[in-house]
Amino acid sequence: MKHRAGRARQEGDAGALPLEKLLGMYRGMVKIRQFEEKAKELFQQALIRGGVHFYIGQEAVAVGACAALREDDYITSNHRGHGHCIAKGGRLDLMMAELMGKATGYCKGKGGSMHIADLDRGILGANGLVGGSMPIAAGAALSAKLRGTGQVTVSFFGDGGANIGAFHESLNFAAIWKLPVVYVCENNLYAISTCAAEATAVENIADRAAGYNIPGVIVDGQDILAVYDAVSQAVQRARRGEGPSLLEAKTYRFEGHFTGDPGVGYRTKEEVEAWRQRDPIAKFRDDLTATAGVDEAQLKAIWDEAAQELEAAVAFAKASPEPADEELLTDIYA
Amino acid sequence: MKHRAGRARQEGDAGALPLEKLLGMYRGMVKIRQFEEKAKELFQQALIRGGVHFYIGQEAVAVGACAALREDDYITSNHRGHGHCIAKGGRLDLMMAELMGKATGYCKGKGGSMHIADLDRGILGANGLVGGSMPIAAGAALSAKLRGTGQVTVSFFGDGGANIGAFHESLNFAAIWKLPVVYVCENNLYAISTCAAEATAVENIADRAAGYNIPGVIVDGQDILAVYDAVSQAVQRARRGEGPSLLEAKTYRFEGHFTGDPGVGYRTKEEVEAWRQRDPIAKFRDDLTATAGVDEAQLKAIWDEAAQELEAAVAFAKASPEPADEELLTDIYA
Amino acid sequence: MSEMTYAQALNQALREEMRRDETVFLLGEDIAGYGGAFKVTQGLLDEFGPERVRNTPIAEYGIVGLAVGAALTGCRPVAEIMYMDFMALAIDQLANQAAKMRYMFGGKARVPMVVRAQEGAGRSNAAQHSQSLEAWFVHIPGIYVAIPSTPRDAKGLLKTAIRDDNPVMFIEHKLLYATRGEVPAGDDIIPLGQADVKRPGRDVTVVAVSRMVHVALQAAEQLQADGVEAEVIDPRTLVPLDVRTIADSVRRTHRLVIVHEAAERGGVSGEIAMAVMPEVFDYLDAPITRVTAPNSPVPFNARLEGRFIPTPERVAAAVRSLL
Amino acid sequence: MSEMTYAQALNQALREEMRRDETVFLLGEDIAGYGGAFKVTQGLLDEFGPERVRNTPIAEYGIVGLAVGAALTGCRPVAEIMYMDFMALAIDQLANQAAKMRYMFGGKARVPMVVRAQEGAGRSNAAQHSQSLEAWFVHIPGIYVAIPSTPRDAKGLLKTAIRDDNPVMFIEHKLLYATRGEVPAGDDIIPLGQADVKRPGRDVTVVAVSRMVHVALQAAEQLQADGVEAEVIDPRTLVPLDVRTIADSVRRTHRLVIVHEAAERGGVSGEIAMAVMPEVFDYLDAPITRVTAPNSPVPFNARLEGRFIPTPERVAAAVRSLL
Ligand SMILES: Cc1ncc(C[n+]2csc(CCOP(=O)(O)OP(=O)(O)O)c2C)c(N)n1
Ligand SMILES: Cc1ncc(C[n+]2csc(CCOP(=O)(O)OP(=O)(O)O)c2C)c(N)n1
Ligand SMILES: [Mg+2]
Ligand SMILES: [Mg+2]
Repeated sequence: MKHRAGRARQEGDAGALPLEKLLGMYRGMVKIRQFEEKAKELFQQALIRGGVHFYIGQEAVAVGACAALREDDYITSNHRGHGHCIAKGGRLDLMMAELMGKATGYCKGKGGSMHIADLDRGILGANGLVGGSMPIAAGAALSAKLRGTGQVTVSFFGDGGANIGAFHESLNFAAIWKLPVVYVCENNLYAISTCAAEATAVENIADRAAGYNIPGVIVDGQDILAVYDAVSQAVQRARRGEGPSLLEAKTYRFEGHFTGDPGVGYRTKEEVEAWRQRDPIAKFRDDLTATAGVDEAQLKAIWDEAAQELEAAVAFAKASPEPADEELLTDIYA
Repeated sequence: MKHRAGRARQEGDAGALPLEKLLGMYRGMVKIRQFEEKAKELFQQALIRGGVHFYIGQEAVAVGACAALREDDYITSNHRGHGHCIAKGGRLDLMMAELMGKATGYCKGKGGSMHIADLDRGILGANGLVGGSMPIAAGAALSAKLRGTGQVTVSFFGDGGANIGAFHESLNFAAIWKLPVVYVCENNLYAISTCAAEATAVENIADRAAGYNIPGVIVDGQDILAVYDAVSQAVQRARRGEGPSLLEAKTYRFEGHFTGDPGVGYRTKEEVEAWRQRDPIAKFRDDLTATAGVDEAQLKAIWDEAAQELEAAVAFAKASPEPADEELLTDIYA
Repeated sequence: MSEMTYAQALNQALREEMRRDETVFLLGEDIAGYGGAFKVTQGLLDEFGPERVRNTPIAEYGIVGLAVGAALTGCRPVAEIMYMDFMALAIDQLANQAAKMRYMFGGKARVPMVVRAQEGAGRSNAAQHSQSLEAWFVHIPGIYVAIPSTPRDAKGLLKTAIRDDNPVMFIEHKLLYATRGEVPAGDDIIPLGQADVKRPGRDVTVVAVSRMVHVALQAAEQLQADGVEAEVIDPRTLVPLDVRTIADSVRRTHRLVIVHEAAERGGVSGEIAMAVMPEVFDYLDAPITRVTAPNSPVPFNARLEGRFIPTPERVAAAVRSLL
Repeated sequence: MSEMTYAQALNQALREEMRRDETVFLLGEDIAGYGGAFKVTQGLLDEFGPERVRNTPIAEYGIVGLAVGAALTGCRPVAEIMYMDFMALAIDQLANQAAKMRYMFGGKARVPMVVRAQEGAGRSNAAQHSQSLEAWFVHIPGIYVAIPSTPRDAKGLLKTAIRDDNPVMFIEHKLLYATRGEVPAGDDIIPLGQADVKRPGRDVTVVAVSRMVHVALQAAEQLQADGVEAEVIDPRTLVPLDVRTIADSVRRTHRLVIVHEAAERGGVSGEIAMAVMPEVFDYLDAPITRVTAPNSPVPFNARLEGRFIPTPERVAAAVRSLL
């Protein structure tokens, strides 16, 4: 049941989606990129502490996938969660305040980058345990099924996460119970310094779908429309009650693994440079201008609006207070 | 790389193996059958306590697989371990004494049925945790590789064990490091009361080999020569340094899951009866007489010898003392 | 009031809560038609159907993980893990996910789930099927730990656990399932954090956990013959721990013996002792003393296993040594 | 003698033991070219090659499980688990397999393996990357638990752990890696079960674990200004625990404070207290007291995290309250 997803539509088909939707997707990617660049800066200024895993270079995956979802659908995420959160509608101000450990942040400053969640928007949380969110996604899907809500869950994980036991148990559960969940592997070729080819016995993660008798689809993770198409199909399938899918988006992180890793040594400069040439935002911009009749001014306006929103978010975060001392001991039990 | 192993040789080919080897294999199956029937009896007499998982009906798998091994090769086993142990050369007297909790048993009576091991014979232990022995098998294979001994490890597990995370991690490890290990799934269609089809997203466990880019082979688990052939090929491959294989033997347990389970309710009488008609010992007996020129008298002699050995083993076990009280606190640390 | 077994009491609790709240559902290995390895879920499939009584693959990590996801999104899952020993495979989902989500998410999550598992030795199940591991769970902030010793407590606490909005590790004991006791009809709820004085006494306080409550009660009988009156307290939940009931008792008796079946080193006796220490130190006439299993795996041989498990005689002897 | 960091001392221990015994090999995530997340294995790939310094997939269960299989068959694996928190994924292989094999197999197995992991808060790594979980391992009969606080102890204990024929859980602390100290040249072996009096004193015994040794030493400085002489004892291994050194001290000082960074409830303070209780009860002038983290997950915010971790001030205050 595996297939490699081509672009489902023809060249020039960016226009096949409503313009508003397309621009919304562009906006999503831009917001992520700007957010991450700003977070990098704030980390260097020591205004953000701990480790931060940047999503730069992978924006097409989160935004393409979440564009295929309803507002009440769920996502689960991993340690590299900012992109997923923003793509699903997470608020920049609450995120930024959280990264800075402020009382106004998504988690009152108690979670930080790796634990941002927005349950009202179906964002079930970033996660510090590789694979940890995979059965949680299946559980959310089971819950939607039991409650009869029609909600679908998308579970983001990395190539590294494809080798942990949780992957296997989760996909098997999802498949036997035909759960409405889409597992989206962001294969960015590395798990920290470890090359996917060194750690993974199979060339394509999607090939593992055969072990669960579910569709396994490979998609170009730098091409947001390809991601959108593939995830849309999987989501529709899930929503029809036909069960889960495994999607693999081939992508790349432009930065190091996290703030403490320069991202070289285990990767050649040439490789990094070649992938930077495949910037998903630049590609989508070209698509939009070439085939959807969008002009540069519109795109510039989106960029500027996003920059303003981000600036306000940073100002909000900076101006926000730290959590009160008592917060150490609240929120442990409901 | 998956294929369904046919009988590799032609009809009448039982004769292709040395007669001594064939009779040794027959002896192995008979010993297991007799041992298990006796253990059942002793359990009913309350001379054996705890839960015992009988291997009756699956004898061709353990014996066929172990016949393909060198004496210094390793096996790992699961909760249903008696057959594996006997097939790899485990001693009936020490096993029986262990089942009875005697000081002379394999584990001084401290392990019982589910923890019998004979490290000198490469028997790395039965195991009470489903999936628990799968990474241990990979570790033993890694050790053999590092020490350069050429030893191969066979890891027995059930259809139920194919759905736990350990399966996935172990096969991936074995494949990326080309470890000399053969994973033998005994698919007896049930995990306690749970039908493999209900719990497993894929029809054949062997299909999962594709996820690790290793051979996946299905074999008739009631046909000892088919098992022997398939395991031999996988062992040779492993010994040549070409890495692991996943074998699936389609088989059936004739008894309940363990001493506390009548084995009906979740299985129809007809199904059990149909499989009992496919008794692996009867089949091999027919093969031997029909094609290897063995006569009934020879087979009867083997049966009788085995019965004598077993009788002696039971007598030894019965006559043996229980462990001394101090044994509670020995063997905790080396 | 009617008499029933501990297993039946648990079964009733599940049945009543499933009737009461349709978001409650069960998952675990062989819990449907087979009724569970210890028959606690027997008959529930018939009443509630396969959507709410779900047989799972053998995948403990997944079982608990799915429960977390379902709990986070509006259901109240009750997961059965067949043997406590197997929680070693799933403790990550309980400790790193379920227990921490509310805190990590700044108070926005509710994770109302129960994980049931049975522990304990005494059935010749050997080292991998006989452990008592409650201490691991006591050390995880963000979950509750219930550990009932009687049918009544089992039913009342399980109902409470299911209704609670937090993850609850619910610990049963394999040798208790067949024990019988009176259980009040209807909604007899037992709150978390309320110890039960199973036997009053003035000379020594014996705090006992799970099946050891019955061992302690037998010891108290033996001691009575010598004119020693032991007060036996069953904490019933280890988190929250009812420090007050224990401390009040010790201030009267001046002696504390703690009994559990888990291995001594790192067992909950240490926590119970330190929890009451600040309140009772000035009243103690003898060292706080523990009667536990030794620091060994659980042996298969029945006689050795009998020596592994604390006995009424050992408890009585410990008490006498303090008088 | 030369000065080096804790990380360098561990690196030396690994290097020396790998030179000494070719059955020693390493496995873990990113330990090869990358040198490990905390750079403990840096340079070892160059000397020993990819067969003995093995990068693994992200599969903690498998990592420890492979180590068990290799240890059982003639190797001495040293597995690195990147964060202690992830041991929740692998504890089954350690507790149910490695720890019990020798016993279950009637004394015939040897399982000489080391699992290294680092724990602790203080780097804003939040709830899933900051726990101190040593108490879980203390409760597993059949393994040893080492938890060094200085470069010298780290090196000497790691060498001992590798040579030992039993599974050893070797616990490092993320904030200690960069700390410096004198380390004797050559084979400076530190035995398991031998506590170290890091500072002698006559007024109170402070037993501190891992990084808390340094916090306790700072507290002792503060107390000295008030004329209070605290004796600071580092057990160095929690299993075996050097009860004698601690008890001897308490019999002199009549007071015991235990300091650890793990959550209070179920932490090792309880075990340490109960282990010495029978020997020191009659000498105690004050309740055994603990200074620990609260019963909460570890918060991300640095100020809250600072309040989570025990401070010298809190230790000193606890001591003063007993005088
Ligand atoms: C269970 C677990 N093991 C190890 C880690 C440490 N770790 C954090 S991210 C990471 C690499 C993850 O790689 P991948 O899944 O490919 O995601 P990517 O970072 O490439 O986005 C590792 C090993 C962890 N967080 N959880
Ligand atoms: C990790 C774990 N989970 C659950 C069990 C309980 N259990 C023992 S055997 C068994 C069924 C195993 O089925 P399978 O692997 O097919 O082997 P079979 O019994 O059919 O030989 C189960 C669920 C266990 N021992 N270990
Ligand atoms: Mg990756
Ligand atoms: Mg089976």
